[in-house]
Amino acid sequence: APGGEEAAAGGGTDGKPTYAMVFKNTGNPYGEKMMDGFEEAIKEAGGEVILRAPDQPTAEGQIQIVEQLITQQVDSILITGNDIDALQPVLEKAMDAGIKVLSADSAVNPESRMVHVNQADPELIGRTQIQAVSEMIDGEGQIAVLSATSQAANQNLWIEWMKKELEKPEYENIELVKVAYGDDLRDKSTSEAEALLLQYPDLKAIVSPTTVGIAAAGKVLTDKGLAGKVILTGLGLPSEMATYIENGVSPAMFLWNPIDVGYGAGMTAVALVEGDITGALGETFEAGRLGEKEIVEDGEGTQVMLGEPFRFDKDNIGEWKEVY
Amino acid sequence: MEQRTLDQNEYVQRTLKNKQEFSLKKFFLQWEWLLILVFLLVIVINTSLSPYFLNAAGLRDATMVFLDKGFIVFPMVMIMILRDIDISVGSTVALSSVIMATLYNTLNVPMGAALVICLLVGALCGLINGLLIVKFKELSAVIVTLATMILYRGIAYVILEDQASGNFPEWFSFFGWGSVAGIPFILIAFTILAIVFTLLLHKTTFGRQVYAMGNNDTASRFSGVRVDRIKVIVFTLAGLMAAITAIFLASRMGSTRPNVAMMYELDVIAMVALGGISTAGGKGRMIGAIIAVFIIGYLQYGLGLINIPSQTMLIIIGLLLLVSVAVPKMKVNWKFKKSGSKRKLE
Amino acid sequence: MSDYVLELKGITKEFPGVRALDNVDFKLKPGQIHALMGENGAGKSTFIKVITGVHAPNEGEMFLNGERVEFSNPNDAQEKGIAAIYQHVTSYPDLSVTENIFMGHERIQKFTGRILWKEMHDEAKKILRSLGSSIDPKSEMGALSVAQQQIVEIAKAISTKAKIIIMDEPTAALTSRESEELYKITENLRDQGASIIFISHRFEDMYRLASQVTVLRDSKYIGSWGIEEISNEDLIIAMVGREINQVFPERKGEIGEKLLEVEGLGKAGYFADVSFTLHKGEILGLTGLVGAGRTEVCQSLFGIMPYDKGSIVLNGEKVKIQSPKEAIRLGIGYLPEDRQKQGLVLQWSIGRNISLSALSAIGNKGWLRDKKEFAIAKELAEKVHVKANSIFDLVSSLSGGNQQKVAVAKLLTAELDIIILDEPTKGVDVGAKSAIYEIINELASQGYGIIMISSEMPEVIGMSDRIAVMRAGRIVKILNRAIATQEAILEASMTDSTEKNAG
Amino acid sequence: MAETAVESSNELQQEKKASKLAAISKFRELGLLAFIILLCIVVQIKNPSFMTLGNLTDMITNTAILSILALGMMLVLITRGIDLSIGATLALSGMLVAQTVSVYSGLHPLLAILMGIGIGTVCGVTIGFLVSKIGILPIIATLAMMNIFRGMTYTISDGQWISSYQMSESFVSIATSSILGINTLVFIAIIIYIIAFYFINHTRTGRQIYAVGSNPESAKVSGINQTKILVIVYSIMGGLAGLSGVLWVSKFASAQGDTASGFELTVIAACILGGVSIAGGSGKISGVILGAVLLGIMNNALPLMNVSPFWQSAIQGAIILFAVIVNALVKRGVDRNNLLRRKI
Ligand SMILES: Nc1ncnc2c1ncn2[C@@H]1O[C@H](COP(=O)(O)OP(=O)(O)OP(=O)(O)O)[C@@H](O)[C@H]1O
Ligand SMILES: Nc1ncnc2c1ncn2[C@@H]1O[C@H](COP(=O)(O)OP(=O)(O)OP(=O)(O)O)[C@@H](O)[C@H]1O
Ligand SMILES: [Mg+2]
Ligand SMILES: [Mg+2]
Repeated sequence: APGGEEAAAGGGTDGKPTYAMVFKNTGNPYGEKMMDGFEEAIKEAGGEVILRAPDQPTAEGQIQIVEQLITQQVDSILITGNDIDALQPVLEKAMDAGIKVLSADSAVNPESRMVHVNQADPELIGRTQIQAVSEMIDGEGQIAVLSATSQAANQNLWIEWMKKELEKPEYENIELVKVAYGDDLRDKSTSEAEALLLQYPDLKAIVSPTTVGIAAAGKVLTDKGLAGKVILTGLGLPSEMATYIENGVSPAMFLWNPIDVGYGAGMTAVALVEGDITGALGETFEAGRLGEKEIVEDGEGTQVMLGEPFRFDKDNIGEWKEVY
Repeated sequence: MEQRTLDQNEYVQRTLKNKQEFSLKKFFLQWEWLLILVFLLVIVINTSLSPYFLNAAGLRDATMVFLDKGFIVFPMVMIMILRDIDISVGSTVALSSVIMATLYNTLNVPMGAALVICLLVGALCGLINGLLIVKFKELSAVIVTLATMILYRGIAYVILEDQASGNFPEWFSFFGWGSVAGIPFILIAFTILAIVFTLLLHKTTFGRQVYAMGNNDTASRFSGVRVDRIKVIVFTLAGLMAAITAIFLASRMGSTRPNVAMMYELDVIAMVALGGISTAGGKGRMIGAIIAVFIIGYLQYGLGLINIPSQTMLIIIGLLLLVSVAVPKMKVNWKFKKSGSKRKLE
Repeated sequence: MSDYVLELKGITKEFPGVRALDNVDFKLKPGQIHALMGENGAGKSTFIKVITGVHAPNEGEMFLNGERVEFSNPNDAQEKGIAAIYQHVTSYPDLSVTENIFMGHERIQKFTGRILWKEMHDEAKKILRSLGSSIDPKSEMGALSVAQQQIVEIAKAISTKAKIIIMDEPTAALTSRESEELYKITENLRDQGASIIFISHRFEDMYRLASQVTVLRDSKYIGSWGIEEISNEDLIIAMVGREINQVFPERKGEIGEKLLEVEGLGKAGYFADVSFTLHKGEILGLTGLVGAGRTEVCQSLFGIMPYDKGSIVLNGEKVKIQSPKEAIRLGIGYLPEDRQKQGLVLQWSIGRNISLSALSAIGNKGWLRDKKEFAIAKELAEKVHVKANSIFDLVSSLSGGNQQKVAVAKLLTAELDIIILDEPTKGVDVGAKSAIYEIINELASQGYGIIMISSEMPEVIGMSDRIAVMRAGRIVKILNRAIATQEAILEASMTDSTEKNAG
Repeated sequence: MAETAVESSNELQQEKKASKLAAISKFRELGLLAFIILLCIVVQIKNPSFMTLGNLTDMITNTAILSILALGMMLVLITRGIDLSIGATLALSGMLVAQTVSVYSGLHPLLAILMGIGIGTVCGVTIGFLVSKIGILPIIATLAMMNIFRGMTYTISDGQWISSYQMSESFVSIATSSILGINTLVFIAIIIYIIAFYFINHTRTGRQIYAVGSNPESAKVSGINQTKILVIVYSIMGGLAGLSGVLWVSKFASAQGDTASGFELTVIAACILGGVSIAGGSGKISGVILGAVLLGIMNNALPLMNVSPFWQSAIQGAIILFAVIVNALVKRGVDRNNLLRRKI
C-alpha cells in the first residue's frame, strides 16, 4: 500500500514516531497495567502512544484494529494475541507496510512478528508452580489444575511444562488428577472448582494459572472453610488474590509485573523503530530501567526474556495489592 | 376518501385503478433515505476527524474487514421479516470453518472439495434449524437456534479441541485478501450476493411469499403458500451464508478455531434492525440492511482511526441504533403536519 | 334529569386520511333497546368506541343523564356504568374465563389489594349459568370456540352491572338458536333497567329486539325511527342508499355431474363418518350448531387439518389431500371463516391479496410480473364489486363486507372446481350480502360446486340446493331444498346423535 | 349450551372429571420435570456424590442469581418483549456498588443492595420508557442499551477490577452468610419468588401484565395502561438485574467490566425451557424454576461427570434441544389424549 511506504519513512503526525499497543480486550486491569508500562517507556523515548483493545477478546476484533493502525501509518504495533495464528495475515501486511510488529505476554506465531517479549520463561513458570505446590503439600497427594479456556495458548504451554516437571522422580507421590477449564468466567470457574472438591475428596491442592480461575478457587475454598486443607497456588493478580493470601488459603502465588512487561515491550518497540535491533538472535539493546536485554531463541522465532515469575506471599502482598 | 361523496347508486359497478400513483412525498419519506443520510454523515464526520479516513486503500481494506458478517445479513433480513430470529449463525460459521479446515489438514481432502463441504455443512446446520422449527411448532425459533447455537459450537470444539487449524493452500488467501482490478474480491462477492438476494426478496414470488408469511402466517397457509418449505429454505440460506462467512473469515485469518465468530449474531441483528427491518415482521427492505452494514462498518473504522476506545464505540453504536430507530417514530407526527399544510396549498 | 341516559351531539372522528364519523347525533332512552344499523364501514364500531372512551372524538359532545362527560380512556366509561361487547372479540386467549370476565374490574380485597379468586370464579360461574352456558370459568379462553367466547364477552358486560350495555354484532358468530338465547338475555337486562345499544346486520335481530333504530351511512347520521315508523324497504334505502329488491337472487344454471364424493371422512377428536356428494353447479349448505365441526370438515378437505379416516373421490379419482397447495392444485378453494386472521393480509393492498394464492400462476419461472398481477387483480376485484379507489388501497382500510369480497376474489384466481365458503356473510351488511349472494349464484351457474357453511337459517335455506346438518362432528341429515324448513333443520341439529337417522 | 336442566347431575360429574384431567394437562412442564428427574438419575449413577447435601447446596446457591433474573425475564417475555441488556445492567450495578463499597467500606450491606436495585431500576425505567413511550421494539432497544450499559461499565471502571480485598467483610458476607439456615442468596431468591408469586397471581397489576401480553389490543380496550405496565415490567427486570449485580459481586468477591457478559442468553434459555412463550401471554413461575434448575444441574453435573471439556458445550446444546423436544412431545401426547377422549 502507498500509505505503508510513508510510514516506513517514519511518518507520525508531527514527526514523532507513533507506537501502538493492542491488548486482548478492554476492561482488563492486567492489560491496563501493561499499557501503563508501555506508555511510560514510549514517553521516555519521546514517542506518541496509541492504546487499543477490542471489547471482546477475539482475534477478529484485533484484526480490525490492526487494519486501522496500518491506515494510520503507525511505526510500531505491539500486540497481545488473542489467537496465535489468526493474526498472521494482517500482521504480515503491517510488516510489509514497514511497521515494526512485536508481541508481548501472549505471543503470536514467529511469522507474524519480529520479536516476542516474554514476561517470563514458560518453562520456568510451569516448573515453578509445581515446585511450589510440592513444597506446600510436602510432596504428596492429589492436585488438580483449573485453567482458563481450553484454547488459551499461554496456559496450555504452562500446563505442558507442569506435566514435564511432574515426571521427575521427586514428585512420584503427587498425582495430577484433572485439568479443568473455567473459561475465565467467574461462575463457571466457581462450578468447576466446586466440582473438583466434590469429585476428589482427597484433593490436596489446586493450581490455577489464570487470574479469574485462581480468584474464583480462592473464594470457593474460603467459603467452604478449607483454608489449610486444600492448598491453592498458581498465577494471579495480587489485588485479586490479596484476600486469599492473607487468609491463608493460598500460601503463595506467582506473577510478573505487568507494568514491567509493558515497559520492556515498549523499550523493545523503540529499539526496533530506531533501528537498534531487527529482532535477530543475539542482538542486544538498552531497555531503560530494566537494563540491557538480549534477544534469545524461542522455538523458530526470537524473544526477549524479562525475568522470572515473582512470588507473592503474606509478607509482600500488602504492598503489591495496591499496585496491580 | 372521495368515494364517500360519490353517487351511492354506483355501488355495484365501479372501476378500480391499477396504476400506482407515484408519490414524491412517499418516495422521499422512505427509511432508506434516512439511512443514506446517516451514511453520508458518518463519512463527513469521519473525514473531518481523521486525515486518514478518505484514503482509497484504507477504505478498501476496511471494507474487506467488516464485510464478512454482511453475508449473514441477507438471510437474516428474511428471517426477521418472517418474525423469527436465528442466533446460531455465529456457531454455524465456527462449525463449518472448523470442518473445512479439518478435512483439509487432517483428512487430506483437496481444498476445493473442502470448500464445497463447508458450504454443505453450513446449509445443513441451517436446514436442521429450519426443520426443527417447522416440525415443532410449539418451539420458537429463538429456543431452537439458542440450543443449536450451543450445540454447533460444541461440535466444533469436539472436532478441533484446543487446536487451531490453518496451513491452507496459498490460493485460499485470495478470498479474504485478493482483489480483482483493485476491487477486493470480498466486495465483489458481497455485491453479487446483495443483488441476488435483493432480487430474490423483492422480485420473485418466493420473496413475496416471505413477506406474506411475515405479515400473516395463517392467511398465507390458507392461501396455499407452502409456509413450512419457505421457512426451511430461508433458514437453510442463513446456514449457507454463514458458511460463506466462514470461508472469508478463515481465509482472512489464515486459520480457524472453534471460537471464531463469537457473538456475530448480535452484530448481524443490530445491522438488520438499523436497516429498518422490524422484528415485528413483514416490513423492511434488503437495501436498508445493506446500507446499515456499511454505516456500522465505516463508523467503527472511522472511530477506530481516531483511536476511540472500544468502550466508547459500544456506547456510540448503541446510541446510533436507538436514535435511528426512534427518529421515524417521530417522523410520523412530522409527516402528519406536513401533509396537512400541503393540502391547503394545493 | 334528562329524558335520555345517553346523548351525543355532533360527534366527528377522523383517522389519518379517513373521516370515520361526521357530525353524528344519537339519543338513547332509559330501558330501551336501540338498534344501530348501517353498511359495513359506516362508522358504527367507531361510534361505539367513542362512547366507551377508546377513541377521543375530534369534535362533539356527550351527555350522560344530562350531564356533560368526557372520557379519556375506557376505564372512565366503565366507572360511569357503560360496558361494551366489541365486534372483534377482545379476549385474552391465555387467561382464564373468569379473568376475561373481570378484567378491569376485578374483585379485590380492600387495603391489601388481593384478588379474590374464589369469589370471582363463583360469580363468573353464576353469570355463565344464568346465560345457560356450561363453560368452566377456570378454563383457558383460547381453548373455547368463537361462540363460547362470545358468551364470555356477554358475561363480561353483565358482570360490570352496567347501566348502558353496547353490543357490537354479538350475533354474527351465533346460530339462530343461540341468538334466541341471547335475545332473552338482552331482554332480561333491559327489564332490569339497563339501556342497550345493539348493532347487527341481521334484520331479524332488530325486529325481534329493538324499539328504536338509528342509521348511519358513510360516516353520517341519516336518521332515527321508532321500529314501527319505518318500513323494511325504507330502512334498507336509508342504510345503503338504494333499493335491494330480492335478497336471494334467482339462479339460472343447472346441476351437473358428480364432482366430489366424500366417504366416511374422520379425524380423531373432531369429526367422524362424514359422507356426502357434491355436483357441478350445486350449492350444498352445511349447517348445524356452532361447534358442530363444520369448519373442521371443510378444512380437512382443504388440507389444513388432514383427515385420518375415510376417502375423497374427486372427479372420479381417489385423492389424498395433505396441504392447501395440493387442494388448490386439485381444484378446491376455501374461504376461511375468519377473514382477518385466516383470509387476508390486512397490511397489504387489495391487489397483492388477490394475487397471493396464485403467485406461481401469475409469475414467470418464479419472477413476479407486476403488469399481469395488477391486471388480474383489477379484473377480479371488479368482478366481485370491491368498493375502493384502486387495487393499491390497503385491505385494512376497507369495511368488513369489502374485505370479504376481496377474500372471495382471491379464490377466483385459481382454476377451481369446488369452492368452500365458511360463513361467507358473517358480519356483512345487507347490500354487500346480496352482492355476495349474487357472486355465489353466478359461480354456481358457471359450474363450480359450492359448499357453503352458514349459521343463518334463512341464508342456508334461501341459497342451498341441499342442506347437510351437522351435530357433534357427524352429519345427521341431508335435506333437499324442497323439504328444508327452519323446523326440520333445527330438529336435526339438536336431536341426540344416538337416535340419528342419517339422510 | 342449555342442557343444564336435563342432565345436570350427569354433567356435574363429567365436569369434575374433566377439570381434574385439565389440571394435569395444564401443568405444561410435565415433560420437563420428567426429563430433569431422568437426568438426575443418570448423573447420580455416574457420580454418587451428586445427590449429596453439600453439592445440592452448592448447586442451588449457584442457581439463585440465574433464577432471580429468569423471573424478571419471564415478566418481560410475557409482555411480548425481551431484554438483552440484563447482563450489562448487572455489570453496571455491580461495578458501581463495588466501587462505592471500596470507598465507603462501612456501607451497610442492606444499603448496598438497595443501591444496586436502584441503579438497576433506573436502567430498567430507561428501557421501559424507550419501549412503551417511544415505541422502539424491545429487542432493538435492549440491544442498544446493552452496548451502552456495557460501555459505561468499562468507562467508569477505567479498566480496573474491584477485588475482594477492597470489599468489606460485611459486603462479601451477603453471599456467604445464611438466614434461618438458608444461604442468603437462596433466601433472597425464595423471598423474591414468594413476592412474585403473590404479585403475579393475586394483584391486578400482576394479571394486567399477562393481559397486555396476551392481547395488547384488548388491553387497550379494557383501559389497561400499557405504558405503565411496560415500564413496571422493565423496571422490575432492571431492579432484579441490579440486585443480581450486587449479589454477583458479593458472591464472587470481584467486580469486572465484563461481568456476566452473555448471561442474558442463559437467562432467556431458562425461561423458554420453562415454557415461557416468546409470543407473550403465557409463562408460569413453576416453569421458570424448572428451567433454571435444569440449567443449574447441567452446570453442576457436567464437570462432575468428568466429561471432556471439549464435549461439554456439545452435550449442553444437545440436552437443551432434547429437553425442549421431549417437553413438546409430551405436551402433544397429553393434548392428543384429551382429544381422543372427546366422544363424537
Ligand atoms: N383505527 C382506525 N384507523 C384508521 N381507520 C379506521 C380505524 N378504525 C376504523 N377506521 C375506518 O373508519 C371507518 C368506519 O369503520 P367502522 O369499523 O366504524 O365501521 P362499521 O360501521 O363498524 O363497519 P362493520 O359493519 O363492517 O363493522 C372505516 O372506513 C374504517 O376503515
Ligand atoms: N366442548 C368442547 N370442548 C373443547 N373444544 C370444543 C368443544 N366443542 C367444540 N370444540 C371445538 O371448538 C371448535 C368448534 O368451533 P367452530 O365454531 O369453529 O365450529 P364449527 O362447527 O366449524 O362452527 P362455525 O362454522 O360456526 O365456525 C372445534 O375445534 C371443536 O372441536
Ligand atoms: Mg363494526
Ligand atoms: Mg367454524
